[in-house]
Parts: sequence; C-alpha cells; structure tokens
Amino acid sequence: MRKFGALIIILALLYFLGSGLITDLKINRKNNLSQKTARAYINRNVKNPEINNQQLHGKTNNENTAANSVTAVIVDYRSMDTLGEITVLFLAVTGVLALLGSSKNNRIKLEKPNYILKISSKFLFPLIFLFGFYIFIHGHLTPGGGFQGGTIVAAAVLMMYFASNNYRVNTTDIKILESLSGLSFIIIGIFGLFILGDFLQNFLNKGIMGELFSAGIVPIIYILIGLKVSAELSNIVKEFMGDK
Amino acid sequence: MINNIINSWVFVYGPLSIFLIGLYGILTQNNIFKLVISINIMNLGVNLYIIALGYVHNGIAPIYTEKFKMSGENFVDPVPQALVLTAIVISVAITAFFLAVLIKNYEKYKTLDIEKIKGLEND
Amino acid sequence: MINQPVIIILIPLFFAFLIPLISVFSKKIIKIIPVIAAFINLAAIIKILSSSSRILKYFSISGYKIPFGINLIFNYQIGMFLFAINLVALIAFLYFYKNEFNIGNKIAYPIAFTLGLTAANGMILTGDLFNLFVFMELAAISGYIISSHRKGYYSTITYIVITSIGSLLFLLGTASVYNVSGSLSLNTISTGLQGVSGQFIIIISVLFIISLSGEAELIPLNSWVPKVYNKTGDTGRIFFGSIFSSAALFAVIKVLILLFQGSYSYIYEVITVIGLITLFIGEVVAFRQENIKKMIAYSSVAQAGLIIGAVSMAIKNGIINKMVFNAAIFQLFNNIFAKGLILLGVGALGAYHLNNLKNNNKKLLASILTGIGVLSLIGMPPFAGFWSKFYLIKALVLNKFTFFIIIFLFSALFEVYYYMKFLQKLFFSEGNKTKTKKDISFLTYGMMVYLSAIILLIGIFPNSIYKAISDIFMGGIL
Amino acid sequence: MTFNNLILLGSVTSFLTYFLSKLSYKIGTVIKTLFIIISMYIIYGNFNTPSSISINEINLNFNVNAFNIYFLVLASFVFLMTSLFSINGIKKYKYKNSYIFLNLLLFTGIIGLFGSSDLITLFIFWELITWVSFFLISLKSSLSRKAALVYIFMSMIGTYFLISGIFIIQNSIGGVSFNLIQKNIGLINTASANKVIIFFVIAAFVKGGVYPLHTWLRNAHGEAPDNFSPVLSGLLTKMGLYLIYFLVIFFPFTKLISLNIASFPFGIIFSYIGGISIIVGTISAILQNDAKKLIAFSTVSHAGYIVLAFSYGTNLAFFGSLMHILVHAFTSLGMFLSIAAVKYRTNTSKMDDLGGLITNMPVTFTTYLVSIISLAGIPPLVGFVSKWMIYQALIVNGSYFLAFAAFFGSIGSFMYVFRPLATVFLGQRPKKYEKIKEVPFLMQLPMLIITLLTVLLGVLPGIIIKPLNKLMTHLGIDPIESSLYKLVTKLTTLDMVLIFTVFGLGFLIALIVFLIFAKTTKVKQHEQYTAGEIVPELKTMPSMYHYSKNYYKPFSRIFSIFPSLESIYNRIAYFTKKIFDIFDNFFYKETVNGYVWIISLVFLTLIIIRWL
Repeated sequence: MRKFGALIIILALLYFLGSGLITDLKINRKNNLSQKTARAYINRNVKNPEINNQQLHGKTNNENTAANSVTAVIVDYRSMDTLGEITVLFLAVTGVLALLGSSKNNRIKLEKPNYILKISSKFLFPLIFLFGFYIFIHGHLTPGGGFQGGTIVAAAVLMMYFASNNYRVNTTDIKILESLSGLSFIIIGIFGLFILGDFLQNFLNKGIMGELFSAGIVPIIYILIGLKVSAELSNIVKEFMGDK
Repeated sequence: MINNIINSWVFVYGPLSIFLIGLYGILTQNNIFKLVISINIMNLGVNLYIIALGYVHNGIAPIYTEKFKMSGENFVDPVPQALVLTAIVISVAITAFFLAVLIKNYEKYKTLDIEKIKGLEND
Repeated sequence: MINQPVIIILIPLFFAFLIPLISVFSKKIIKIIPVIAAFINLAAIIKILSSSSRILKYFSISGYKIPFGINLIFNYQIGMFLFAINLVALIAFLYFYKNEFNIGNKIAYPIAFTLGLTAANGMILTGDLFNLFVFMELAAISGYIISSHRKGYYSTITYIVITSIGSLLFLLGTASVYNVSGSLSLNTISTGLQGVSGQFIIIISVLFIISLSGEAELIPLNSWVPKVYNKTGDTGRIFFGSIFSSAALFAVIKVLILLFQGSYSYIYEVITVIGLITLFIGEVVAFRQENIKKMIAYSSVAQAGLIIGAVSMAIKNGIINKMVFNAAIFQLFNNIFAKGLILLGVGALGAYHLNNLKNNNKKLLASILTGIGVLSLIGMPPFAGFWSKFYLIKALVLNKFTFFIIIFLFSALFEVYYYMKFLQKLFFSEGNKTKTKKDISFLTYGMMVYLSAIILLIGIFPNSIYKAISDIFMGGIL
Repeated sequence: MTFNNLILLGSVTSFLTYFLSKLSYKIGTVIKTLFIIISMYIIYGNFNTPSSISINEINLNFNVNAFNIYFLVLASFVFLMTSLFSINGIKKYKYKNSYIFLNLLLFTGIIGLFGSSDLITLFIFWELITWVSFFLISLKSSLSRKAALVYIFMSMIGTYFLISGIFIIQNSIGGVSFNLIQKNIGLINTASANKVIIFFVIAAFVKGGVYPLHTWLRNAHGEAPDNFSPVLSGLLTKMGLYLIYFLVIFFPFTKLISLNIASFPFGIIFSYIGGISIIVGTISAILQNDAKKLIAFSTVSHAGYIVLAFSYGTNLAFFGSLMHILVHAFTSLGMFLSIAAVKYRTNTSKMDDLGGLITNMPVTFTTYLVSIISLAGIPPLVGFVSKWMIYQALIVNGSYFLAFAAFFGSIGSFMYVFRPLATVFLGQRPKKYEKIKEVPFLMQLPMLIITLLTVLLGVLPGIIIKPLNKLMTHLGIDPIESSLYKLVTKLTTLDMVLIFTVFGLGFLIALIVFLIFAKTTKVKQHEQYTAGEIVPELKTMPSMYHYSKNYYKPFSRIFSIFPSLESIYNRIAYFTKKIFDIFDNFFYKETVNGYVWIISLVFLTLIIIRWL
C-alpha cells in the first residue's frame, strides 16, 4: 500500500516536474551560450562577452589565462563558491571527527590483507600520489583539478589502509596541512583585496595560456585546494577506518 | 518527433526519474543505511540533470588546446560543470557525516530500523 | 579597501581554519577562538557600518562585475542585521566558552560554531543564487554537527534527511533557472526569466519555496526543528533559534524580493498561506507542549511563519507595501534578541521541563531577565517586541488584511498563554524536584543583562531602530 | 510636578521599592502609600494642563479633565485604601517585594491609562496593566496561577480587539487623540463605526466582567492575593467600563445609546446584556461557597448594572451608572477588605469553616455590614442613591424586563451578601477561633474610612453629585437636578437626611427592644444540626455539619438545570486541546519517511493547485 502510494506520488511528480520544466528549458539544440554568463567565461572577456574568433590559446589576456574553462569558472570567476565548498568539506570532516574521533574505536583490521595488494601497494602508493599531484597541479590546463587530484591522493591512503593492518596516517600532519592550506587560500584572497580591491582578485602576472606557469593565482589556489582536499579525505578515511 | 521524445527523456525526464527513484526510496525504506543510499541516488539524478542542461549540440569539452584555440568555439557550458563539481563535493561531505552519525546511532540504539528507533526515543 | 563586506564572512572563516593549527600546540586556547572571531567581526561590522549608505549596493568578488562574478549585497540596514546576529553569536560563544566547551570533541564543536556564524553571515550577504546554496549547505552541515552536540543522533538523522531533500530541490531549481536565464546573480535572473511560461514559474517557485523552508523553519520542511531543539545543547539552541533561523529567513526574503522581483503574485499567495499555516500550527502545537525546549522550538517555527507570511503579504504586483514589510522586518530583528535571551536564560537556569521547574531565589535575577525576553517576544510594553507587534498590527489593519490579522491574533493568544504559563512556573513554582544545575556564572549574568538592556532600549527608543532597519532592499526593487 | 513626570516617577519608584523592600517590606509599603498620596495631590494640581512624554517620536499624551479626574481620584482612593491595608496585610505573603513592586507599577499604569488623552497611550498602559496584574494574581498559590492564565487569555482577546479598533479609528480619522476624534467623528463611515463599537465593547466586556465574557472573574477574584482583590474588582473591571464611556465621547451620545435609532440599536442590546449579566451574576453568587468568589460574582452583577444604566440612554440612568461605579468601588473595597481581614487572622475564606467572629472583630463586622447594605441598595447609604436613580429611569420609560432584572439583582444580593455575614460573623464560633483578635489599627483605618464615606455620601449625596454633574456637562449631557441632600426626578423628590433620620430612629428603637427583651439561649451548632445525636464524623470533619453547608441548596437545585457558561467554555477548551494534539501527532510525531511523505504531498499539492 505504502509502496503503491509512493509510486503514484513519484509518477505524478515526474509528470508535473517534467512537463512544467521542459517547455522552457533550453536543451541540446536549443541551448546556446550567447545569452549566458558562460559566453563571457569561455571567451575570457567579461567586458565584451560576444567577441568571438580571437585567438586565446598561446596568448595572454588581462582577464584569465587558464586553458581549462571549468577551472577558470571554479577558481576565478566563481571562486567564492569554491571557498565555501572546501569549507563545507572541512566542516564535514570536522563533524566526522566530532562523532568518531572522541570514542576510542578500534582500527578495522582485515584478517589477512591481500598479498598482492600488500606488495604492490608499496610501489603503487608513490605513483598514485604523484598522479594525484599531477592532476591538481595541471588543473588549469587539463581536465581535473584540486578536488579530483585530492580524491586520488586520498584513494592512495585508503589503499594503504587496506594493504596493511599497521598503517596509520599521522593526525598532526594532516591537521597542519588542512589548516595551512585553508588559511593560505584566504590570505591569497585578502592579498587580492589589498592589492587590487576585490577579494580573490587575480593579482599575479597572467602569463600565456597553455603554459604551466600561467593564469596567476589560479594554479596556486588549485594546488592549495588539492592539498586540502587530499588531507581532508584522508582524514575521513582515517576516522572511518578507526584509530587506536 | 522521435528525436524530441528521446531528447526530453535523455535531458529532463531521465535525470528526474533517477531523482524521484531516490525519493521513492526515502518514502518506502525504513533502514537508515538505505536512506543514505537513496539520498545519494537523488544526488546523482540532480547532477545528471545539471550536466545535461549544460550540453550544447555537438559541443566539445571547454578546454583551449592547440586544436581549439579561438574564442567562440562550440564549447559546452562550463558553468553547470562547475556547479556539479561543487554539488558533488557537498554531497560527499554530507554522506561522510551521515555515515558517521549512522555509526553512532547504531552504537546507541543497536538497530538501524527507524520504526524501532522511534519506539526507543524517549521524548 | 577594508570596507568590503566580504570581511564579515572571512573573519570567522579564518579563525575556524586556524583552530586545527592551534590545537596542535595548545588545546586550551581553542576555547577563546570563537569569541575572538565574533568580537573582531563585530568590530569590523561597526567599521563598515560607519561608511555605508542606505541604498542597496552590490559588491563584487574576484574583480568581475555583475552578473559575471559572485557579488555580495550590503547596505546600512543589512549591516544592522549582521550586527544583531553577530552580537548574539558572541554571546553564544561566551556561553559556550564558559559552560559547554568540555562536552564532546574539543576541536570540532568550536569549528562548527564558528563556521555556523560564517554561514549565517554568508546567507545574509550573498547576492548569488548558487553561492546562497553553498552557504546554506555550510549552515546545514554546521547545524548537523551542532545538533549532535549532546548525542542526539536520531534527531540529527531526521535533520539531515529533510534538509538534504531541500537542498537537492534548491539545486534543481538553480540549474533550471540558470539554463533559462543564463545567469546566477540575483539581480539579473529576473530579467532573464521574462517571457517564460507560467508552468515553469510555478515549478521553479515551488522548488524554491519548499527548499528554502528547511533552514527557515517553515512548513513543510520544519519537522526537524522540535527534535533538534530538544536534543542539542544550550549554545546549539541559541544558534538554531536566534542565528540560523533569522539568517535563513532573511535569505528567503531576499530570494523572494530580488529573484522574483515582486511579480508573479501567486508565489506570494502560496507563501502567505504557508506562513499562516506554519504560524497557526506552530503556536497551536507549542501550546500543548510540556517540554520547554520543544515549546520554544514550535514558537520559533510560528514566528518564522508570521514573518514570512507578513512579508509575502506585503509584496504585490512588484510593489512592496512598506509599512507591512518594515514591520515584519522589525519583528524579525527583535526576535533575534528576544529568542537569544530566552534560550540563554533557559540554558542557564536548566529549565527544560514545565513540571520540573522550581523557583530559586539565588537565580531570581536570571528568571527575571528571561522573563524580559519572554515579555518582549509576546509583545508586552515597555519591551521591544511590543513595538514590532504594534507596528505589524497597525500596518495590517490599515491595509485591511483582515484574514491575516484574524489568524495572527488568534495564534498570538495561545502564544501569550503558554509563554505566560512558562513564566509563572519559572517564578512561582514550588516543584519538589531539586535538580539543581551548577551556579550561573557572573559572565552569563552579564550577557543576559546586556541582552535585556538592548531589548529595553529598543522598547524605549523603537523608532530609531525601526528607521535604521526599514526599507532594507531600497534600490533592489522599486 | 506635571502629570507626565508623575508617570515616570512612578515607574522609577516602583523599581526602587523593589530593592528597598528587601530591607523590610514595611518600608516598601509606606513608600507606596506616600507615593499614592503625593500622586493624588499632583493629579489634582494638573487639572486641564496637558502634558506628554515624548521619546523617540512616540508621544504619550496626558490630560486631566472633568471626565477622567473622576476615575483618577477613584483609582487613587482605591489604591490608597488597599495600600494602607497592606502595610500590615502582606505580612504572610511569600513574595512581598514583588507584590509591592508590581502593585506600584500597576498604580502607575492605571493612572497613566485614566490620564491618557489619546488611544495609543491608553493602549500601551492597557497592555502594561494586563501583564502586571497577571503576575499580581499569580503571586498567591497554584490555584491563583491557573486563574491568572484564564485571566490573561481572555484579557488578550479583549486587548487584540481593542488594538484593532484603535487602528480602524486611526485609519478613518487620521489620528488617535481624543480631541481630534471628537472633532472629526463624522469622517468615520457606518460600517467602520459599527466595527469599532463592537471591538471596543468586547474589550470592555472582557475587562469589565460583563455576562458572556465574565468567566475569568470567579477564580481570578477568588484566588488573587487578598489585598489585591479589591483593586481587581473595584478598579480593574472599571477599566473596561471606562472604555465604554469613551464611546460616548467618540460617538454622539444619543446615536449610540438612544432607544429608537434607525441604525443598529446598540443601546438596547447592551442594556439587555447588562440585564442578563445582573441575573446571571446574582444567581451564580448565590451558589458560591467561598466568600471571595461570591463577591466576585457580585462584581459581575454590578458590572451589569453599570452597563445597563449607561446604555439605557437617559441622563438619569447615565448618572446612575457613573454613581454606581463609585458605589461598587466602595462596596467591593469594604467587602474584600473585611474578608481579607478575616483571612489575615484565620487563614481561610471558606464560609463552612468560620463563624461567630462578630465579638472578635467588631470593626471588620461593621465594615462588612455597612458595605452589604450599601450594595443591596438599602436607603440610608450611598448604594441606594445610585440604584434609586437607575430604577427611576427604568420605570419612567417602562422597560419592565430591565426593571425586573434590576430588582432581581437587588433582592438576590440580599440573599448572597447576607450569607457571609451570617456564616462568618454571626452564628457560632469554632473553638480554634476563640482567641482571634481584631486586625491591627492600620488595617482597620481603611475599613473605617470606607464605612464613614459610605454613610456620609448616602446622607449627603450632593457632595458627589456636584462634580459628577460637572462631568456630565463636560460630556454634553444634561445634568440632573439636586441639592446637597436632595435628589430630584420627574416622579419624586427624595430627602436623604430625612430618610437617614427615619432609619436611624428605627434602628435605635430596634436596638432598645433588643437590649431590653432579648434573651439568648446558647445551643451548640452541631448539636442543633444532629439533634443531639453524636455523629462520628463530627470530630474529624466538623465543617460537614456546619449550618452554612449547602446553605442555598434548594436554589442550586433549581438553577443546576441551566448549563453553566463556564463549563461550556471548559468543554470548548478541552475539544480545542484535543484538536491541537491531532496537529502535533500528524505533523511532528512521525518517522523520517513520514515527514518526507508530508513534504512530497505538500509539494504535489502546491503544484496541482496552481496547475489547474
């Protein structure tokens, strides 16, 4: 009965939501960016969003030179969201810590860690770690970025937990890393506030699009985010796996 | 005609159905862990929906490379992707915290069934 | 440069990030960090207030003009609001420092409270739809942590499930709005939404109404409120009752006015009905409670309903009825202090259940000060709440919103009844259960005196405050 | 000192007395008494000098004119008496300093209310008085707390109606000051005027304790602190009636109350409500077992008199109603204070437990006797004067139901006020009360003053008629003819001195007869009751066999078939609570999925409603 009622509600909601939204949504062919803020983001030109057919890659401009437009949006145009986002993650980790950290729960121990995993993890760990770092250092050039890279690093840590019953992450290091990267993010933003007048304004030299050292503070912030996310997710892994 | 139907299902009805399947889970399940999963399914639906809305016909990933170096290329909308990234991170955060609460809740009541916990709550 | 309102968000954020670092060296200093953060924040607000105008102004972030970058909205009136909220937060932190620091994890809860303040400030300040979502999530997660402060795990689960649904609906709405209007900035969305079909607006508005009702304690997403109030600690209650709910209500009002620009009258009709239902059910259910924490929770729900109902009543066809609107905002402003004082008093006295109360001569002063808060909330002269209720009734009668007045005053009757019952028990009850909490510290007394002095001052000089916070969205609409 | 400063001083003094009373409660009460005396002087000195407190663009305007000085003086008098009484009277109270503080704050509120010259000021003090008196009532016991809750609930109904009415006036006229309203009353249209009248009258009836809204009175009066009951009955109920008098100022006198107007006949309805109120109050008073609750219902019946007479519409009746306010203030002061005096010594006001206190407390007895004679409207005392005027007005115009009600109230009041007299002061004294002494002198003093004034004003009514005539002219109503001791109406002329002499002579003769011929036989009251048989319960529960037990049993049997309004209200309250519980269970007692069900359903409904 309950399931039947739920089904009816779901179907009704699907009908109303879908038919209400679909008439006005701009999907697939209807979607074009000309009236959207995204046009300006893609063209890296907030002042004249509609200037097309100008070469951007391999050149400099005075707005944003991150080759990856998503990164440009996340770290530059909408960087306040990102600050909030890492704060949310930080807070969630804190919450996990609040709930699981105080009780002395034992480390989850596998009866017999997989032999292959145990051996291979030792040389896979630095590789995955490196890969994670690569992802977030190149966040402004290639797909990926701080969050993705941070997750990969945390995955390495998780792998180590599964590979060995004795492995533990050093809490103090994680805390310092977490704290410092978050603080640096804010401090960089405040530099922008003091130098150019707006919080998180890009005050460094923009460089040439497509090069590693380009886009001013964007890669720096993304590296900080990467460090912070890897620290935080590792912390989550640590808390759930137990600690004694 | 067929194209229209496929379009509407791929871009709107499909993601919304996933979202509503999650809602169905919340409506019918009593186990807290299943609630966590249901919320994740809902999240997935919403994320798909946002990404789908950002798609431009025949669009390409919005990254300037040697091949696509001119402004005004047929890129897909980068903003929904940015939003989805944020949404995913937030959902990860909430899931992590939810699971932690779930563990503590299990320690307290020794059950994950809401109906049983309801009986144990004394307030 | 320092006059940017973003500072108000950054200061508590900075200190929250600082806490893990400090915990490595010394755990004792953490205690004082939230207090310092709120104090510096207050100073910053005063500094910014001194050079702000009354007209709504947009402040860009990361150097991009509207609508391309994220922006914050600020004017003198919003500054006053922030001041009130941060002041109550400071008091909550002081209470936390003195009484509740030792409960639970010593790093996590200070962080949660500090970031809660950040989130509240962010919700008030932000002028961007998605940014609002982020800050709401931040508030929600710090709310989850705060609600688990005294091991109320099941209430936390309820809270998480309900607000998660809310936030997902918000996300659906935001994505759809972006797809159609091409912008996420509150002041440009409305132009992008022109010419869409009525059905779309219905879906969008319902999505936003329902999703925003979570933190703002409105029906239908407010079922978590009594459970969480019942299970969290004293500081947590002050946070929920006074800080989060006010900030979220403010955010709702902001979305109503800046996003929909007062057009689409059916949105406001729906919200008026929701507000009235929330008001009525809240008061009526509070009337039946014996548990004081739950009673205050339902009363807080009812107040939210009243304010939102009045605000939406005030908006019609793109025109704000200034009298009703300002009175509702004044009511919201007074509620921050009154509810803060009541919750502080309830916490300090340990008065959690109507049948366990005992009048205690040693704590008489605390009872009287709590009484001032209660009298202000139910609108008795010469306290602040009298004037806000007075202006509200005045505005409603003058505009002939008869149905609204009837429901409002009918529910207010019950509010007076149960709060007066609470006061009676507090002052005169000779209950035999001598469950005495430890003595109230001098600091707590000081904070209570301070809050009641503010309430009394607003009660004596209502018009200055009323004028200071009136026309809060001047320039945003009309 | 001007009137506005008096209000400020009053609020400051009340706070000060709170702390001073911590040293000794007598200091507080003495300061309170002195303050009331000073304020009487200041009120008199500020006649017709408007003043205002303006803080922050809020103006509280005050003016003492010929109309409200009557109420101001009355208020100060009632407070002075109770204050004198309470110098010793609050000895046994648990919350002495709170009592003194709240009492003085209440006094300030009341003179603020009566002295105000615009409606907003009036409302502010009205609200202040509501919560202050709420706490004053709750001071005593757990029963008084329940009574106070009912009181505040009903008061707030009145308050909300009042504020709505005030804003309707402001909306139509553009201001709330009395002069402005009087001048521009024509601007208000009929619909709004009717609304205003109904709203004000509901507010007034709740506070004044008039029939359908009187139910809070019994417990609030009965359970309130003994020294506060006279204020509650003699003064706070008059606050409501004062509001009705206001309608006279706002609306042309004849239009509102004359008997044959084309528009809505408020006058007739009100006078009939007054009549019903008299009858209901009287019957309910007869059935009470507690002396204070009995007097509380007499308040209902007398509020009925005042409303009836006021709304009847002739100048004589109007005058009678004004006079009756004074009479009722005196009598309720006298009765409540004497019962309070009894309670001060015996700790009870249950009539079953008392008896024979006449020898122990002669002054108290005299006060009570004089008060009830005045209340019943027996000639030589002041109560007769007002009632006589009301009767005259009713009979001259031939309103027989109302005249019946008025007479019924008079006769009924004999029945009920006699009962405390017989059971508390007369009859036989229980053993435990043999060593009871008369109350201290400071408590006797107010009772003596009231007794003397009741007699004096009864013999020489001209003293009070003269200022009241001035008041009537101020309101634009023809004054009545009178001299110092003569009442002149269309039917007859009454010489009060003559009547007093006749009654005095009769009293003397009766006294002489009594002294010469009376032989007293002592019969123990319980022996009489049980016909000499020894009943085992007699020792354990003597009050079971007290002769005042079930005193008016036949009457209560007659009237018990009528449903009591109070029980109807209680039943409504019960059902409301049940309904509220359903809300609670439906919305807030579910599991998580239950909430989500509600959310989805609301979601769906909101869409569907708009979709169609």
